[in-house]
Amino acid sequence: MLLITCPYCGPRPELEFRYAGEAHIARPEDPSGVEADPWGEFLYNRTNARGPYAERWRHFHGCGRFFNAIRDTTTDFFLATYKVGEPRPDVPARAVASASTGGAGER
Amino acid sequence: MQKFSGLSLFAKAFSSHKGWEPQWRSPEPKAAYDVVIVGAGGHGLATAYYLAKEHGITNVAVIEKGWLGGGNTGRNTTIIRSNYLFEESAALYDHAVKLWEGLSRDLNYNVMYSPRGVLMLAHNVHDVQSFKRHVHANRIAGVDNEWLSAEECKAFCPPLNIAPGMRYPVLGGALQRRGGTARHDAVAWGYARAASARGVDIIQNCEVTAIRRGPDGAVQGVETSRGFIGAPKIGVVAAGNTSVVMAMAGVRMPLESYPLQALVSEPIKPVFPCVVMSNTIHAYISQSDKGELVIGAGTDAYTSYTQRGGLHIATHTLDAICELFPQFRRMRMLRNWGGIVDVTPDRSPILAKTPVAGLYVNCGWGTGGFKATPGSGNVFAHTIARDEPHPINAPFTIERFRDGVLIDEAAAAAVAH
Amino acid sequence: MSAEFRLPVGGRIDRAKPVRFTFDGKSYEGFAGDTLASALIANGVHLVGRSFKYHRPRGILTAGSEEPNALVGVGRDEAHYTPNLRATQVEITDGMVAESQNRWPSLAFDVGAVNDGLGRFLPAGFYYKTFMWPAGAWAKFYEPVIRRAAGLGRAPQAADTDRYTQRYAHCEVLVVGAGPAGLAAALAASETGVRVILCDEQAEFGGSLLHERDTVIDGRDAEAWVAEAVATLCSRENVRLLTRTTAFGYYPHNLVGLAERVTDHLAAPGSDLPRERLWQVRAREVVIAAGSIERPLVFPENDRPGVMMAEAARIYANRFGAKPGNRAVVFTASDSAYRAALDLKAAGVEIAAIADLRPDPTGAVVERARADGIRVLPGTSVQGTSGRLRIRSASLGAVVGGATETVPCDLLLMSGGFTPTLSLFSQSRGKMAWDEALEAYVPSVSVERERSVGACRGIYGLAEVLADGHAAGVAAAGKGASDGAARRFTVDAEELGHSGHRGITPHRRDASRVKAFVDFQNDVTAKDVKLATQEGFRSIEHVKRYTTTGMATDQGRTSNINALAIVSDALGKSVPEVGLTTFRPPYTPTTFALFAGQARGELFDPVRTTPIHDWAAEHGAVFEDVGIWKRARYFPEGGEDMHEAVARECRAVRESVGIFDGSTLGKIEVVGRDAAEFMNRMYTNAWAKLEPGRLRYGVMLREDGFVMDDGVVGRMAPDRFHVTTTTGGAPRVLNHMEDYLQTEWPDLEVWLTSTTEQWAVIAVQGPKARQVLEPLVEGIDLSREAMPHMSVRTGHICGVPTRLFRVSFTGELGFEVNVPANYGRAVWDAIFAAGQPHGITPYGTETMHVLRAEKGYIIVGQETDGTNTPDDVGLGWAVGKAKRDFVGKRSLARPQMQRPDRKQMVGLLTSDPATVLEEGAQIVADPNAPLPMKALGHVTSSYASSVVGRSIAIGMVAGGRGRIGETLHVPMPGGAIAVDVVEPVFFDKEGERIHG
Amino acid sequence: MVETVAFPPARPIGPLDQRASHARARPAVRMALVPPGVRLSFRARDEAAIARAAEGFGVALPREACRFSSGGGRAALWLGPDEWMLLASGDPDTLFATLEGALTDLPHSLVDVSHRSVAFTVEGPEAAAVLNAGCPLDLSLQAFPVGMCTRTVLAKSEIVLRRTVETRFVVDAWRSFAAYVWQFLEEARREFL
Ligand SMILES: Cc1cc2nc3c(=O)[nH]c(=O)nc-3n(C[C@H](O)[C@H](O)[C@H](O)COP(=O)(O)OP(=O)(O)OC[C@H]3O[C@@H](n4cnc5c(N)ncnc54)[C@H](O)[C@@H]3O)c2cc1C
Ligand SMILES: NC(=O)c1ccc[n+]([C@@H]2O[C@H](COP(=O)([O-])OP(=O)(O)OC[C@H]3O[C@@H](n4cnc5c(N)ncnc54)[C@H](O)[C@@H]3O)[C@@H](O)[C@H]2O)c1
Ligand SMILES: Cc1cc2nc3c(=O)[nH]c(=O)nc-3n(C[C@H](O)[C@H](O)[C@H](O)COP(=O)(O)O)c2cc1C
Ligand SMILES: [Zn+2]
Repeated sequence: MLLITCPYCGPRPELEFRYAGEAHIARPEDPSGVEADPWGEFLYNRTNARGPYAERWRHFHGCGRFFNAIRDTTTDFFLATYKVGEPRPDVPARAVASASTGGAGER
Repeated sequence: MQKFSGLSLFAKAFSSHKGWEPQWRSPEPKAAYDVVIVGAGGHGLATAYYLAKEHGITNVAVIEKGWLGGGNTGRNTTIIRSNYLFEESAALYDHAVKLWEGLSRDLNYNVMYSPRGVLMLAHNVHDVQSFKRHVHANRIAGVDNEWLSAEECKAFCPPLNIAPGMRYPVLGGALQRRGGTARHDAVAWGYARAASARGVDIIQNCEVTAIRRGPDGAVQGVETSRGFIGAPKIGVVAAGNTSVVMAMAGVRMPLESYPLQALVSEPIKPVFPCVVMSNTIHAYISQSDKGELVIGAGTDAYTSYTQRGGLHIATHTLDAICELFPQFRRMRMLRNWGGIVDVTPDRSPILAKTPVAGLYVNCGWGTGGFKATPGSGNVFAHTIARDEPHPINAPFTIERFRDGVLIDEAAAAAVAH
Repeated sequence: MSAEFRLPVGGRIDRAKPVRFTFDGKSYEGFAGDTLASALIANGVHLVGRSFKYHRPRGILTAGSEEPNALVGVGRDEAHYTPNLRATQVEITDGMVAESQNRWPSLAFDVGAVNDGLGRFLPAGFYYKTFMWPAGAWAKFYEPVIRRAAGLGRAPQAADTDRYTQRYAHCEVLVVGAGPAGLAAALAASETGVRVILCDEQAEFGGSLLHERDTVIDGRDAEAWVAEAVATLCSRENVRLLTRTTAFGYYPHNLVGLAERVTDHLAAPGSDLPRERLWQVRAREVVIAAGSIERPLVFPENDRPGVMMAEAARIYANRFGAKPGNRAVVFTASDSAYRAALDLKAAGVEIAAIADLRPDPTGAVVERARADGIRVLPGTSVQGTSGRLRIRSASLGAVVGGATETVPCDLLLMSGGFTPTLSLFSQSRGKMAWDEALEAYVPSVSVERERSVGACRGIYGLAEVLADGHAAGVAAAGKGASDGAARRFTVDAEELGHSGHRGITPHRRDASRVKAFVDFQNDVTAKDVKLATQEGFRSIEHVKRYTTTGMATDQGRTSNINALAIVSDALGKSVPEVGLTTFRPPYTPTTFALFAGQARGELFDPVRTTPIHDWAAEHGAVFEDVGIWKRARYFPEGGEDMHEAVARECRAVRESVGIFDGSTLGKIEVVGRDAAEFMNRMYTNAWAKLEPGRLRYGVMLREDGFVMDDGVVGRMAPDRFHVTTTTGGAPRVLNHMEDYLQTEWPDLEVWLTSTTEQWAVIAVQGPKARQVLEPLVEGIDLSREAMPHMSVRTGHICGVPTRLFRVSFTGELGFEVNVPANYGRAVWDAIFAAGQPHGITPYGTETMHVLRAEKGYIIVGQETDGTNTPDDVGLGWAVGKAKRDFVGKRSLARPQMQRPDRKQMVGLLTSDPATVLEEGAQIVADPNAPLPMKALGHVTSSYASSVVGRSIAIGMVAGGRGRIGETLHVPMPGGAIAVDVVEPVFFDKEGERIHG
Repeated sequence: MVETVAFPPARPIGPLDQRASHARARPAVRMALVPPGVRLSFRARDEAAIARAAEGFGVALPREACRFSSGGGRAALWLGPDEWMLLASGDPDTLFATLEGALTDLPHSLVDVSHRSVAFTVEGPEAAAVLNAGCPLDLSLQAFPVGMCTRTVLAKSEIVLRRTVETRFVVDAWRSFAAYVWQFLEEARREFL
């Protein structure tokens, strides 16, 4: 059960959240004008990255807000969480865990 | 290939088993092959085996970043069945079941295919309707699947709790008698041995890091942690890692990779005669020949490559198991692990050519591809060898998503009212 | 009558509290504080179990949770029976019933032991090589035999009745393990005032200090030091102490699962206490102080009862006052076994010899042994042992050359050195490294906020262990790290080196003929491991799976390093090159029911009920589960079956009036200036022109164009919609709406509020509906003119506010009365009373289904299965084609979505009106075609309609609308049924009644 | 014209009425129903609307996440960055009308959800421990001080949890989940006397 920092409520247990897939896939302004291939791409294709990944969560059993996160899918540590509409933050490529979730590092 | 049999076992016993040879070769990679398969899971190895056996293509390398069979093949709950709803799926999975039936003898390796019956429980009226639809669809597709009343379920699986007062009462079940289990590791090893004997090179500890494409866009080979390996045809069979490997060729995939957990209990004497699945409350259980109860849990909510997941997922599965089988409440979990499954939007696999010439992909089996291993390898080998799909896998294209021709087994089971 | 092998004094048992228990039917006496293992040893019992594969007699190897051999079944009855418990961890209680496992007919005479003789035919992986012929024989013949032979204990046969609970907890520092390292860490961390949780799997805190005889810490003997430390911790409010609590799993983001055994050690626990409690601890920092375990030596016949770890023997003598034998041979590669020998000698065990693998053992403790007159044989190894049910002798021989000597003994103590316990550290995904000096894997790079201390990171000297624990406690607490860090402990204890041995010990026997066990529980021998490498299994993961080494219930705690060494030897690779297998939870086997906790029976999942549920129950309703809701399905009267009841309920609605609880319908209040615009984008329909006071049926698609949900929507005000959804779809629909609203159109001024639970919904349907309701309603004119079909009014009913919908899912004149939920029951009662003169009839979901099917209305999830467009199910009219955009519009435009041969909804009539098709049955053109047949579609809904006077059905059929008038076939096991394809409306085709 | 028949005024029935009256006494953790009251869900992002609502309601709307303010028998709970739950006693329609009147022309949403959920107190020295049987939050006074409120989960249900004094929490559960939530806590407090 991950510990996820809601940009509104702070760190909360994963049980309160719903995952909502890859972030920054904007719905086209005028879908009807979109060709078949890019429309298929929009609907279904996902980066599914191994490493830092921009994704969406919703604090479902909390403030109810959707928000974005960058999580390293090879460690499950979050590098950042940020509100919808905010730009994707620059984060170091490798995760060593957010303040709340540890990462003691080399000793 | 050294023959395996009771007799050879007996004979070798007298020479203290000194005579056993390696089950597969561990060669150095050659500079080039006719076909490179990325991923030595069951599907990749089976593909290589059938390329050699049925299409005479033996100059094949199977390239594996870890140890063969160490992906999902080595960590699944081994449920085999073919009673899928849509005729496209039923045909694909039943092709596999037919191959399972003769697989041990074909490979000369006992994969312990055990058609002990798979019972899928219905817990509400919607389940009943949905399963009956399966039963009817399967019957005319020539796939065995029968409806059992709750009492018949209990007779088939005596530990099952069918008390009417349960939170999720058992209203009946769909039984596929030809369904069952097989020994997961033996499947990988048996294919590896048989493929190796036919000339296929299995290269372990060798990670594919890039796919090289020529000026015409067609593939030329793969970069690996052990150097470049040329090939005009590349089959990607990398299960949870498909998106990552396909991205090396510039192809974005309709896939997401999720952790899927499983667990075993301590071994006990045989008490559980079949396989029981309950999709409604997320419980999948059988008993292995060694005696552990083998239990499948759900996927975690988020994409991940960590091969593990949250405690709450296993917890949720075990509360369902305890509810269905209250006499197992004091049994104990021995080990809990995870795999990474790649899931398509319609929960059906992709077994197809790709927009890149010479590149083929076999993926998207999600939580249920072990059962398809022989059939998948068989038709995928056909697809690679002939550069066109076998009729059985023809519907399982990448383009079906763009076009909206989904084979949506998951939505078909969804509940609404 | 005191047990024969009980020492007269000493140990931490309570001699004032004798405890009687039985093992395999024989009664024994022990003391409070004994484990089953220590009590059996005190009674001279060493034969405790049979091994997995060869059924070899096995005894007690260790004194801890790593025990591979002494597994027993315990339980006074079937509901309390637990198989595979380690005798070393079971605390005896009065009346405890324990039994051995995996033997028949008895432990001393076991038929299965023939396998031992057949061993040469059963090498690792033998089953992969045989049993393949004839076809089908595996499953029918061989497999059942193999299965019966495998397994250890047996499953309980009755449902466990004990309770289990769970607790989430948070702390700044969690310390796992309460040996000297853990105690020091907990003391240091808690001193700063932060919240500390300390757990240990044993019954008492103290770890290895509980069996030290001569050790002195800060001037106190070890036991006194422990007592004082525990007392100090107890006195601190910020500390939670958990004994009998195993940290079984380390999960992401510092969540650690603890299994607390609350009552198993009590003879008569009250029913209010749980048997076990699951703690899910989220710790800011974790200190792992899990200690180390002694490694067995791999030599021929190293598995007989009476062969024991040296440290374990010391524990039995010192901590439990139980003498493990009379005459011992000690086989060692480390100093610590000398200390064990000395302690046992002091306890009255004759030490026949110490065979030391090292050519030249030196050091204080070795000298002390020599001085004590113990015969020390350097450069010597055990060549084999004898004895059937207990060791009788060991043959000792020099490692190089020389004669062998048979030494009679009833105890063989072994020590191959220590292995740090890395399980939790590794589960945390920390990286381990091979420490060449220590010859052990130790923690290297942490990933979580965690630190290992003491023996589990290879620090063995007690003074350093204590200092290490203390420093880690301070650092983990995160306060005053610099000043408090370097506390020194004065310790007076024996100095021991850390030498040891891994892998097969040298011997002069024919290696192919002896069984030298690596994994005791799974009966994996050195030969098996070597055979695996010979057969090409080079990865340690392959070796594990091929031989099953490390896969038993002890997860290879005593065997992994030895197996690794044998592989490294066989392949000529270094140990770190070979690597370790993956550690996984749980640390020790953990009860299923613990994970379930309170989620059992009625608490397994919430049961959602409506405000009218109790009325329905009182009136004999048969309920069905819809998602987690309970809905009344029908209301049988006087012995009716479902069909009779439904037929009666249907007639009542068509002829007079019926009443139905629709409260489970999802409801969403969509409010704000942009509400209509938002509705336009979310639904296929056009909303702008819908007047306040009017209703419209809405269809919602997923972005891929397939029908997701439907429902009636009322416009309450220009900026306020009352949206209804399907029962099962409510949460999904709201989430879908929120998703678009928050992430795609955050500029829209509209908000969504779930009102599903705010409103009770009472549907009153039938020609008399108006007459029933009119007298109860205030402020609303129900007349046909004032309130036409598909309108909504607010007012009062029975004195409470209502949103009254004129709407019908039955095709009859109908109303849906929405009232605040707490009034639902009272209003229902009033309507029911008011309807009595008209014969008002309650009806359930089954009747509702029939009524709507008669009218050809779809049910999302029944007619649809996630692959249907609105047009497929006859809802093309609801799609606002002129709208620029709505969710799913672009996808509907794809060519495949327009194909004429898509499955379309049609009506189906059997030629025999009495034949009711089965839902889910398939539809084909040619019933005589060979299998596999091409299905054209399937039956989605099918009923005997009392009103239409015949069976009716709805199906989804390829190109169905073009087939109206054709005859198709429904193949059934008993023969095909011919069906006519018709329009999917069976009753009141003109739709007049609805306007009544 | 139809005659309106006389009937007794409809009596409200809460989902926990029965259970609450049968609850066993356990002083370490007591559970008791909160009398039914008004709940209005107020949504707005517009500062003027927020201010006007506070004025009309008579209690400030907290701007700090997961906090509630109260006074005069009323409370305003922050549940989301544009979401407050307004609690009061009396007639929901009157309060609704007052607030709507105050908010005319300002962008907002106000919805009466008085009957959507049911509230009860969990009180006593072991209250936090009992809640932690199913609630994964840190309920220490530092992490969950008096004055805090939030939506969260309790086992398999969602709840709104609020701490009114050190040893008293108010659990607000969806109507149809209330029996489950109550029963779960009943079971959890069994071991406390
Ligand atoms: C817990 C769990 C339970 C399951 N239960 C069932 C079940 O009961 N029944 C069922 O039918 N299915 C089940 N499945 C699904 C099933 O395991 C998989 O669908 C199936 O095993 C996939 O086989 P594969 O050969 O395609 O993949 P894998 O066995 O995963 O093989 C893919 C291989 O590709 C390798 N690879 C990846 N990237 C690279 C690279 N860059 N270079 C080289 N090699 C690479 C990987 O290391 C891996 O060995 C389960 C899965 C899991 C995780
Ligand atoms: N060669 C040597 O001289 C040598 C070798 C090893 C150990 N030692 C001695 O052993 C002691 C080591 O002290 P220590 O504190 O590191 O270890 P310890 O063995 O004294 O204590 C470890 C404790 O952790 C508990 N534990 C382990 N895993 C657990 C889990 N998952 N959940 C709950 N409890 C768990 C055990 O029950 C035990 O009580 C020192 O006294 C040291 O001198 C000496
Ligand atoms: C069907 C099946 C049965 C298993 N039985 C056991 C078992 O008896 N003992 C054991 O330790 N592990 C068992 N495992 C789990 C493996 O040890 C291992 O966890 C799994 O293959 C995943 O690999 P990993 O944990 O090394 O990542 C089993 C796995 C499967 C798929
Ligand atoms: Zn939040």
